This record gives sequence, C-alpha cells and structure tokens, in this order.
Amino acid sequence: MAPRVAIIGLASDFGCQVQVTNMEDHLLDVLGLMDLAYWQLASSGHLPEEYDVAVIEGAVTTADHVATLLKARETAAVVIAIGSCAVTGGIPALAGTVDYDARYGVVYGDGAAVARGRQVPKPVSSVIKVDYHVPGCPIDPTEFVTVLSRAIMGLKDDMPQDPMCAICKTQENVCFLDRGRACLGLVTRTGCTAKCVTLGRPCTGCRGISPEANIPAARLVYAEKGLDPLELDRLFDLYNAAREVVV
Amino acid sequence: MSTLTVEHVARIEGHGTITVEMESGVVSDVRMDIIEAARFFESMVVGRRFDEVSLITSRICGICSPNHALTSLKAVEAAFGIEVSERTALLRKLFVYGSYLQNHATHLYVFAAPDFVGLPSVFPLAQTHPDIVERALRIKKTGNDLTTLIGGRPVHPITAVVGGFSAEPSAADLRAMAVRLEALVADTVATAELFQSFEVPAFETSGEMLALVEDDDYAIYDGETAALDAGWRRSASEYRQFIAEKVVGHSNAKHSTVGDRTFMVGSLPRINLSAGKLMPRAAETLAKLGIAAPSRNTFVNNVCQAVELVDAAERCAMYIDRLLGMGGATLPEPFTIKAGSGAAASEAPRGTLYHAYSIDDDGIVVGGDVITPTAQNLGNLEADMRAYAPTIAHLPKDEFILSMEKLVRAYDPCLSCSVH
Amino acid sequence: MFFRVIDKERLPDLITGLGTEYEVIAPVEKDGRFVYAPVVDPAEVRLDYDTTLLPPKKWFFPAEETLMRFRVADNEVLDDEVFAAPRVLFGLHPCDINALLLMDNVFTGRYADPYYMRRREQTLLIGVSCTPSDTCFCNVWDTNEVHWGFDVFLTDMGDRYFASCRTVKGAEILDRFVENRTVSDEDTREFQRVVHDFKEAFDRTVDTTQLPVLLDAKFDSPIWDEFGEKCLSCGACSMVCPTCYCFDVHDRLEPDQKSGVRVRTWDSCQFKEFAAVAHGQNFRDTRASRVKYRYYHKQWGYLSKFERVLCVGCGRCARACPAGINPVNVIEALQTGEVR
Amino acid sequence: MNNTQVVMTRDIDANPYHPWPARITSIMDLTDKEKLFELRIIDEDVREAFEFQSGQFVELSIFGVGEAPISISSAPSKQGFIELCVRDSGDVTGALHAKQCGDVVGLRGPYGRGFPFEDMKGHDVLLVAGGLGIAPLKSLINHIHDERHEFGKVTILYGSRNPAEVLFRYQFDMWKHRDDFDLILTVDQPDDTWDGETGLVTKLFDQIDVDPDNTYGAICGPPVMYKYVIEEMRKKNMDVDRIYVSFERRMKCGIGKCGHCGVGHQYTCVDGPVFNYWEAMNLQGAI
Ligand SMILES: Cc1cc2nc3c(=O)[nH]c(=O)nc-3n(C[C@H](O)[C@H](O)[C@H](O)COP(=O)(O)OP(=O)(O)OC[C@H]3O[C@@H](n4cnc5c(N)ncnc54)[C@H](O)[C@@H]3O)c2cc1C
Ligand code: SF4
Ligand code: SF4
Ligand code: SF4
Repeated sequence: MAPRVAIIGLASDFGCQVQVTNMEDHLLDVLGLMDLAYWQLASSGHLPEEYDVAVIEGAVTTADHVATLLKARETAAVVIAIGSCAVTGGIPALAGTVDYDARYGVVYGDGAAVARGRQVPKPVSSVIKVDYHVPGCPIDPTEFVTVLSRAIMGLKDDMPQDPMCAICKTQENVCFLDRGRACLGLVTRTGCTAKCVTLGRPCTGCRGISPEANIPAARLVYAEKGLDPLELDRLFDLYNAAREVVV
Repeated sequence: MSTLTVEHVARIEGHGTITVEMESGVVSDVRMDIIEAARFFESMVVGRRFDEVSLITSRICGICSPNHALTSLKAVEAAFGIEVSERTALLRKLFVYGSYLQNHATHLYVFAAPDFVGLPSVFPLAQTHPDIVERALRIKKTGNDLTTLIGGRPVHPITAVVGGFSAEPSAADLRAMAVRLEALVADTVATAELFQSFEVPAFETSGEMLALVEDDDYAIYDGETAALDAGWRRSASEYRQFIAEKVVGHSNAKHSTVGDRTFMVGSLPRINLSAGKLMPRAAETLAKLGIAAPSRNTFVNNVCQAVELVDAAERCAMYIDRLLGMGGATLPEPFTIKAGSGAAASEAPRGTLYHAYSIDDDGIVVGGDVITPTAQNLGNLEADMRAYAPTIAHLPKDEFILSMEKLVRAYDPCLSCSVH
Repeated sequence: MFFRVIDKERLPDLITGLGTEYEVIAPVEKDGRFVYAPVVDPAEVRLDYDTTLLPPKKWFFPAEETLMRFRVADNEVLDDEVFAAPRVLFGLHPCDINALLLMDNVFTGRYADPYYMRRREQTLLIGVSCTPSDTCFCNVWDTNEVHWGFDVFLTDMGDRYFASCRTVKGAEILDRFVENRTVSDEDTREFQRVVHDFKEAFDRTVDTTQLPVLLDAKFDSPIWDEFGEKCLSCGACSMVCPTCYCFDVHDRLEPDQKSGVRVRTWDSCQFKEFAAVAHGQNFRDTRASRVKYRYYHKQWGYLSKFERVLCVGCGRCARACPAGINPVNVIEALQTGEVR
Repeated sequence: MNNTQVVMTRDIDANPYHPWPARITSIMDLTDKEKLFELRIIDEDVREAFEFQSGQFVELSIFGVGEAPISISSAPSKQGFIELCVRDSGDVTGALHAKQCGDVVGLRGPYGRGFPFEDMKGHDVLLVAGGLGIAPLKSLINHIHDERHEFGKVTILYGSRNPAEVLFRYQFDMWKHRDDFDLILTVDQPDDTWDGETGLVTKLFDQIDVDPDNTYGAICGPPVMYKYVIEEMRKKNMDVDRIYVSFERRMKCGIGKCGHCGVGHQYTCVDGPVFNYWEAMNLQGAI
C-alpha cells in the first residue's frame, strides 16, 4: 500500500514545495509512489488525523509551529525535513541573530500585535526528532525524491556528509580562494554538484555545515589567502545563523 | 451572530483564513486573516552586505524569487549609481518572463483550474484530461527551463548579481530555447481559450488599478507607476509617496492604499494600462476573447494571466533573437561601494513589486523596505470580499465557501510574500 | 620507435586532421587555468599550459559513470554496455602519461575493468614536452621522462617538434595528417640538447630514500596529528590527482522506482565514511589517520604491489589543497620531524 | 538456452561488476538479527564453475539498494549451493532479510584469499571465533568435518555476547556429542538457560592444551578481539606464521579497485580477507 504523505509548511517561502512541482517530467511518477494525504499548496482538504510520512518545509517561528510538529511526530512514522529553513533554520534564522524582539517593531512599528506566539526561528530538529534531512535552499527535487523513496523503503539517506570542494574540483572550477574571494565550499555539506561555484558565485553554505567540516582549519585557510578568518563565520550566518558556533 | 471560517485556504501560496461574520442571515463582516508567520526580511537585511541582499530577499517568495532578486538588485544598483549594460537588461527581462511563464501556468492550472472543473486538485485531471495537464506542465517547464537557463535554477537564482550576471547561457542553448518558446505560443493560446470557456461571475471591483507602464514596451522590468482611474504617472522609486501601508489587527501582512482607495495590481491592471503594447498574437487573443480593456471584473484577472502567457512566449522568442544579434557583456563592470539609498520597482507576475535599501560606506545595509504585490492587493481583496459576499449569501454553505475561495484565488495571492 | 620532425606551423594540420576521425581532447584555457576539453578549432589548443585542473583520468574513468542499468522487480541487469568513442588525447605531459600507466596497473590485469579498458583501447595519446612549474616535482619520481604508453610524443625544439612514434597507429596518423620529414643528424643533436636542458631545469630536491621504511617507522609520529589539524577532509587532493583511483558505488532509482542505474563516483580516502564499517566501527576515524593513509598507500601500499610510488609529482594536489598539504611537505616533515 | 541468456553470459564474463542472478532456496532464522540464506546461482554453467575456499567471500547485490561483501558460510565440499550467514546491519543486509524464499538476488565472486586448508592438513587446528566471526569459520569447520581424518585435534572456541546471540547452535549441539571436535562456547552475559562458560573468549585458553609445533590457528571476530586472542596463542608458543586472521573492512568492489578496504599496505579484498599473522603484524594499523 502506498504510504500516506502529508506535506506541511511552516515559516518559509514555499520554494522547496515549488521545487517538488518543478520536476514536471517526473511529477506524476513521483506522485504515484504515494498517497498524497495533504498538500495545502496544491490541493483542497485538511490535514488528516493519520498519515505515515510528514514532509516538513520551513523554520519554526511560532508556538503553533511547535504544536504542529509535535503532532506530526506523534502521527507520522517518518519525518523528513526539507530545505534550509527546516534543516538549519535557513534564512528565517537570520532574523534571530540579534535582538529578535526588536525586529517586530522595525517592521510593524507600534501596530497591533499580530505575530502571535512568535519565537526565535529554529530548525525542525530542535523541536522533534527528524529522520531524514534534505538540505539546500532550495532543495534539489531529485534529491528529495531519492530521500523520500529511500525513506519509504526504510533505507539510509545515502547522502554524502563531506565538504564541497571535492565535487567542485570535478567540475573543474578555478577555486575562489585562489582568486582572493571567500567561499564556504570548504566547510559546507556537499551534494549539490557545486552549482553556484560552477556558475561563477562562491558557495554560500545553503546546505549547512558539513558534519566533517574542520572550521578552525578553514579559518586558517582564509587567513592564509589574505581574507579575514571571521568572514567565514559571518558568511555562514546567512543560512546557518541557528548553528552552534565552533571555536 | 454566526461566524464562518475557511482555515488555510488551499491552492494559494501561504497560509490564510477567510472569516465571514453573519448576523441573521446577512453578511456583517468579511476578513482575510493572514496567519503566515512574519520572517522580518526588512530588518533581516540590515547588517548584511549589499551583495547578499538579493540572496536574502529572493527567499521572500519561492514562487517569484527571480522577481525579488532582480528588484532588490536594481535597488542596490540605484543606491550605488550603477547602470547595467543593455545586454544585462535584456537578459533580465527574459528572466522575468521565465518567471511569468512558470507562475501564471502554475496559478492557472494548479491553483485556479480545479475550481472550475469541481476538483480538489489538479492531480485527478491527469487521469481525465491528460492533454490539459501535459499542456500545463509544458508551459510551466518551459518557464522553469528559461529561468534555469539564465539564473541557474528555477527557484532562487544563482547568477543574478549586482551589476549583471556571474555567468551567461550559451548561444546554442538560447537558440534552442527560442525554438521551444515559439512552439509554446499555441499552448498559451489554448490556455487563454480554456479559461475564457469557464464562466466568471459578473462582479466589479471598486478599487483603483496600478501598474508600471513604459512608452515603448509592455512594462515588466522597468517603468513608471500609472494609476488607471486617477490617470497619473509617477516615478516608481517614489512609491513611498503614493502608497500608504498600514498595520491591520487581523493580518501579519500590512494593507496598502493609494490616496484613500484600496487598489489592485497584477495582470488585469497591467493589461488595462498597456493593452496596446501586447505582442501581435497576444493582442489578437485578447480581442478574440472579447475582453474590453479596461475591465473591472476581478475574476478576469485569470484570463489576463493567460493573455500574458501568450505575450511572454512570443516576446521571449523575439528577445532571444535580439540578444543573439547584439554585443556587449553581462559580467558586472567594477563599481565603487559607497553610501546611498536606492529604490526600484518591477512587475512580478502578481503585480508591482517595490524594494528600497539604504547602504553605508562599507556596503552594509542600514535599512530596507519591501512592498509585495499581494500586500498591495489585500485591502482591495477584502473590500471585494465584503462587496461580493452579500450577493452570494443565499448559496448553500459549500458553494458560498467555494465562491469566496475563487475570488481569493482570482488574485493569485502570495501570502508568505505579503507578510515576508 | 620511429622518429619524425614536424614544423611547428604545421601542427594545426595534425589537430584538424585528427578531428575528421576522432574526438580530439586537448588543453584549453579556462578562467586563467587549463582543462582538457574537446576542441574543434586548433587555435583553442594551448600547448603552453602548465598543468590542467583535472588530470586526463577523467576521460577513462569519469568522475561519475553508469556501470549498469537494472530492473528492480527481478534483480536483472538490463544493460551494462560500455560505449567508447574513438578519441585522441592531445598534448599530455610526461607526468600524465606516466600516471595513466600507473592507473593501468589497477584497472587492467586480473578482474580487468571493462569501462576503463574500453576507453583506453579507443584512445590515442599524443604527448608533448613541458617546462617545470612552481608546484611540480616529477623529477623526484623520474616521471618527467616517459618511454612508452603514448602513440606519439612531441618534443618542442623551438621552430619544430621532434616526434617519437611508439605505436603503429601513432606513425600512421602522423603520416596521414601532417607534413613531416625524417630526422637529420642535426635534429638528433638538437633533441639531445633540448632534453638535457629540460632535465637540468628541474631543481626540486626531495630525499625519498627508503620511504616505505620511513613511513612504517614514523607511523605513530605526531607530525600526522599536525597534518590532521590542518586538513579539511575536503578530498580535493584525491579528485585532482592523476593517480587516485578510489571509487564509491551507488544504486540510483528512476523516479518510478522500477528501474535504476548502478553508478560509480570518484571517492577519497580523506572522507570519514571511507573506512567505516557496520556497528559504528571506523578504521580511520581521525583526520590524522586519513591524511597518513593517503601517503602511506601512495608511497608504500601501491609500491608493494607495483614497484612504483603512486605519485607522478604533477603538483596538482599541492595547488588544490586549501591547507597546503602535499607530498613534498609530507615527506620533508617525515624526514625532519617538523611540519613546515 | 535462449538467445538473451547467451548474450548475458558473455557480458558477465567480460564484466567483473556484473552480478549473477541467484535464487534464495532456503532461509533459516538463527537469532533476532542473523539469518542463514541458502542461494543457488541460476545459470547452470556458472553454478558448476563456482569453486571457492573457506574464508572467501561474495559480493551480494540487491539492485536499488546496493552490494555487500559476505563470507561464504558453507563448506567448499558442498556443491551447487552456497550459504550466507547475514546480520541485518544496514541497507543491503536489511533488504536481504526482507526477501522471501524463491526471490532472486545477485552474486559475484568468490573473492579474496581463504584459509590455507591444504596446509592445515595433518595438523591440529585451533579456531577462535567471536560473534558473527563464526560465519567464515563455519565454512572451514564444515570443510574439516567433511575430511576429518586428514586433521589432528580440532578445537573451536566461540564467544558470544549472550546466549540469544549464539549462532549455529543446531550444529554445535551435534558436534558437542562427537569426541573429535572440542567445542567450547562462552558468553559475556549469561542467563538462566546458559550452561556453558562465561566471560571473554580469551579466558578459554586456560582450558585447552596446544601443541605449539603442530597447530594452525584461525581467528575471526570483532576488531578488538584479535590482539588479545593472538596474545593468548603466542603465550601457548604458537608460530606467528601458523596463525591466520580474517579481517572485515569496508568494500565496494571486492576486486582490488575501489580502494576502501586498504589495511596497512594491502587490500583486504584481494590480499585477504584471510591474512597470515606475520603479514598482519606488518600491516600498520591492522590489529
Ligand atoms: C570480507 C567480508 C566478509 C563479511 N562477511 C559477512 C558475513 O558473513 N555476514 C555478515 O552479516 N556480514 C559480513 N560482512 C559485513 C558486511 O559486509 C557489512 O555489514 C555490510 O556490508 C553492511 O552493508 P549494508 O548495506 O547492509 O549496510 P550499510 O547500510 O551500507 O551500512 C551499515 C554500516 O556499515 C558500514 N558499511 C558499509 N558498507 C560496508 C562494507 N562493504 N563492509 C563493511 N562495512 C560496511 C557503513 O559504515 C555503514 O555505516 C563482511 C564484510 C567483509 C568485508
Ligand atoms: S571554489 Fe569553493 S567549493 Fe570550490 S574548491 Fe574553492 S573553496 Fe572549495
Ligand atoms: S599525489 Fe599530488 S603530486 Fe602526486 S600524482 Fe597525485 S596530485 Fe600529483
Ligand atoms: S586537499 Fe588538503 S585539506 Fe583537502 S583532504 Fe586533501 S589533504 Fe586534506
């Protein structure tokens, strides 16, 4: 029997859900793998009481989100977090770097307090146990389908954990560090074929910090290349502000 | 008093709830509660470097990210006084149209069409009307492939940077894309015909209509803001002087007014203001559909999106030809980082999008402001809902709800965008 | 061996001629560095290149390749055909040719690898002489000279090339595609002078005496910890190395999950998972142990089987490693007990 | 044989990565985590040509999931089938556990160097296994069993974590009643039902007599075990080059190319998995 899948959005820009619809050639095949129990973006209907797989997009920024997640964890056998927002806190977590409460005033002035139960943005895994992560801003839809199908089969995600430089080398890019520009590839989790670097833009760390990253060594590399070692940390805030900083 | 709520209206981008208050069978109030969580983008960019702004703001919306990226780039360029090359501007226009193709196709087929055929989603259509679903996917895919060709991926462009592009598509790839776009015109015309065949309620909005206009082009990347009823044209970068935003109690998105009127932005206002600038097939389609611009029927917005699809397919093929024939570069020229402020506007698929930033001497952002199309539309949408609800109050509850949802979806609202 | 002389200005004819029958791969410029890429126009070819970003191995053993297509339902192989187009690799430096010979030891012989072999059989190699760069140290391993493994080798003698043809095929293409002449005494004298000067031009000295013994004796040396602290575990060194051949294998399903492909991708012993086995055991858990393994294998493991070290001194890893770790400073650190 | 099969056979010959289809002909639950699978290669010619030594392994292939190296557990003297004793410890092994009798999987091999069966003949044999390490040793034991008259004293020491994890109990019960096999079982954590020894396998060395000039040793178990068992063997004055160890390392190809199984300056897949202890001593980081 096809597993019942619910796609649930928290604080996000829906980009990862859109990416799922963006695999036009295979969308129908992919939908054939599952019984789509809930997808607010594409279909009418309410979040059902029972489903097997919860796919979560978005960062946790309100008390409602926390409640939704606790319920999802109770209901679903498998929880998959997709996209930087859900995996690392992503761009939303950038708002949490300094004085989160003041930001409300900056945007809304003294207006009515509508942002009920708001919290400093954080990743899904800080609230519930997450079984599979699909990192990236946005996700790569093929990677999502691979992880989803492996989750359904009960397999490990099979995703590499190492930093990005290796895959960047296979693309024959001239290293940004050698061109005097900061790049986060040397500490960012690989798996994206170094797309940004290949298209002329340094890695910005959207896939999160590689569990194998050697941050102190990377700071030294920056210094060696004439960059400010702390620039590494500053750049990392972009998608990883909710991380624990390694000294 | 009874209250009717439709929580998490489906098939729109973001989370919103319709609340209708009835007093002895008469509609007394209608609200669109936007419960989408605020992410505070305007304060988030503060303290970040100028070249990160477009990366950050493109995450306001995963559906029209190319538009946010470009509008913020233009604002930063305005602050630094950077003029981009003609080639860059043309490539950027193509980029915007890629977004149009994918956005309009998604809205029309995935979000709106199920309403008209009485289905919860587009997926069952794959069984009953595979040709329609395949056509939808073809248009959407061409749009995505065009944005990918230029920006590196369909969502959150990689290559669009301050001053130009970090990489440019090859001539061969562009040429192949032009061929696909020409072939797509037939699909877009069929789309317009399909939507014309759906019955739309006779309903007129009372709001003003705003869109960018240019003297010699259908304005999407540049132009001045024009008001349909008031008849004025003003510099878009002065948007703060003609658009007033206010915080309302029930919505995390602010509401906007122009003068003291609510107003509408999007395909309908654009066609109302620039019908004469449409490409031939698009103009022909518009005429054939019997839509007399200006129209005030909000529901016609869907058909106008379809007409814009025709225009986009034709126009992009022409732009690619022009691009292949012209010289110039898109790699950014060196520029000086200096303190300054800049504002910019462009037409996103859902309407005019404004971004403004102040930057200090070190290139660090000190202030930011964004008004999204949906935020501009919300006041008007609520006004429409208030006007429309009493006229359908007699319908059974299910039909009443569906009709209200249709009205909401006619605006193609993007709620996470509107809150941002 | 059969020798010929080609006027420099005639060389483009050779490339154009080869292009009529082969896919020609040659060094071209990319963002200020060089890559081996397919060329159509001889003017793109840059024989003055120092070294390429990736070595030629990618044309025989691509960074990612499909081994077979399979069907899930009955665990059946649908297709494992190895397709290789006739190709010429033009402009290889001696180190890169020597590196291919080292790769051959692994991929041919017992359990010959059909994917590598088929491409190897279908590819002609045309070498060209080089000049030492800042990072190369091929002289340390004697890999700045190459005696076989190519079809034609072109030695630059200013206005002309001294062409050594090692294979029948090599002689044949030379005669067919480019005007050439037989070698005069003067040419031979000039050749001797040029190669002598070439050898003289290398001044890198590294003491490699009894390296295997040194590696064994210094197995527990703290210098490895120092390298471990610097290493980013990024694997860049392995990717760019012309002699690194390790790979990983993954099964990838099509979106309908009914069929799929088994692919292999380049791997690196610097990655943590590389030596991990079930139940949490990892034989090379620390960065230090992994950096050490790379050198231990290259300069002792491989040597124990094939009597050569698995390095040709091309210096690519030295350029690619963000942390500046490379064979020269590793060997020197082993010798001196100090990481420079 | 029809045409398609002919083509396939040729391809397989040419391609060492191409697995042979093999049918699962029997599955026996051994413990919670281990099952014994009997497999039969479908192609008759290949099946007949499939000859192996105890200690060699195969690459087991489940398309869509991957491959895993697994020791052959049955004796080479058994023809037409092979047995694999597999612990569910991940993707491939888990997928195998989910298979039914009659399902088809893939096999390639046999690979690697096995135990020196011929050399061992005419000598006493001391086999020491820990946990799943019994899997390859079982092949050797069965092989010795089939040619029992060729060997001197045969002693088997086998340690498990707890009684529930003891593998091949049915066989051991049988051997226990024979007087030509000395089998001593031990567990770290006994329960009420346990009537064997308690403690680490090294403790059992107190109970055995070894003729140092005439005994071959073979060890297979978890990585931590080797050092201590070898120490005990050395205390009994056994020759370093008569002690054999079988290693487990990560492997992707099984044929000396992928590089994962490197141990010291050797590869486990082609130079091992069975190494002579003298060799193993010279493999840095092996033990
Ligand atoms: C020569 C040899 C003989 C073996 N004999 C047996 C046997 O008889 N019975 C048995 O149950 N097991 C045996 N193993 C171990 C078995 O191969 C691994 O447990 C198995 O490969 C794990 O694969 P998996 O896909 O099930 O697990 P995976 O999902 O791949 O991984 C589980 C963990 O095992 C590790 N791993 C992955 N691939 C391998 C690999 N190829 N080798 C070792 N560890 C790996 C990884 O670190 C991973 O974290 C043997 C291993 C070797 C090298
Ligand atoms: S450009 Fe970035 S990802 Fe690529 S090698 Fe350099 S640091 Fe690594
Ligand atoms: S180890 Fe370094 S120098 Fe030696 S062959 Fe590899 S990349 Fe070249
Ligand atoms: S390139 Fe350098 S930093 Fe990266 S893995 Fe190799 S030795 Fe370590």
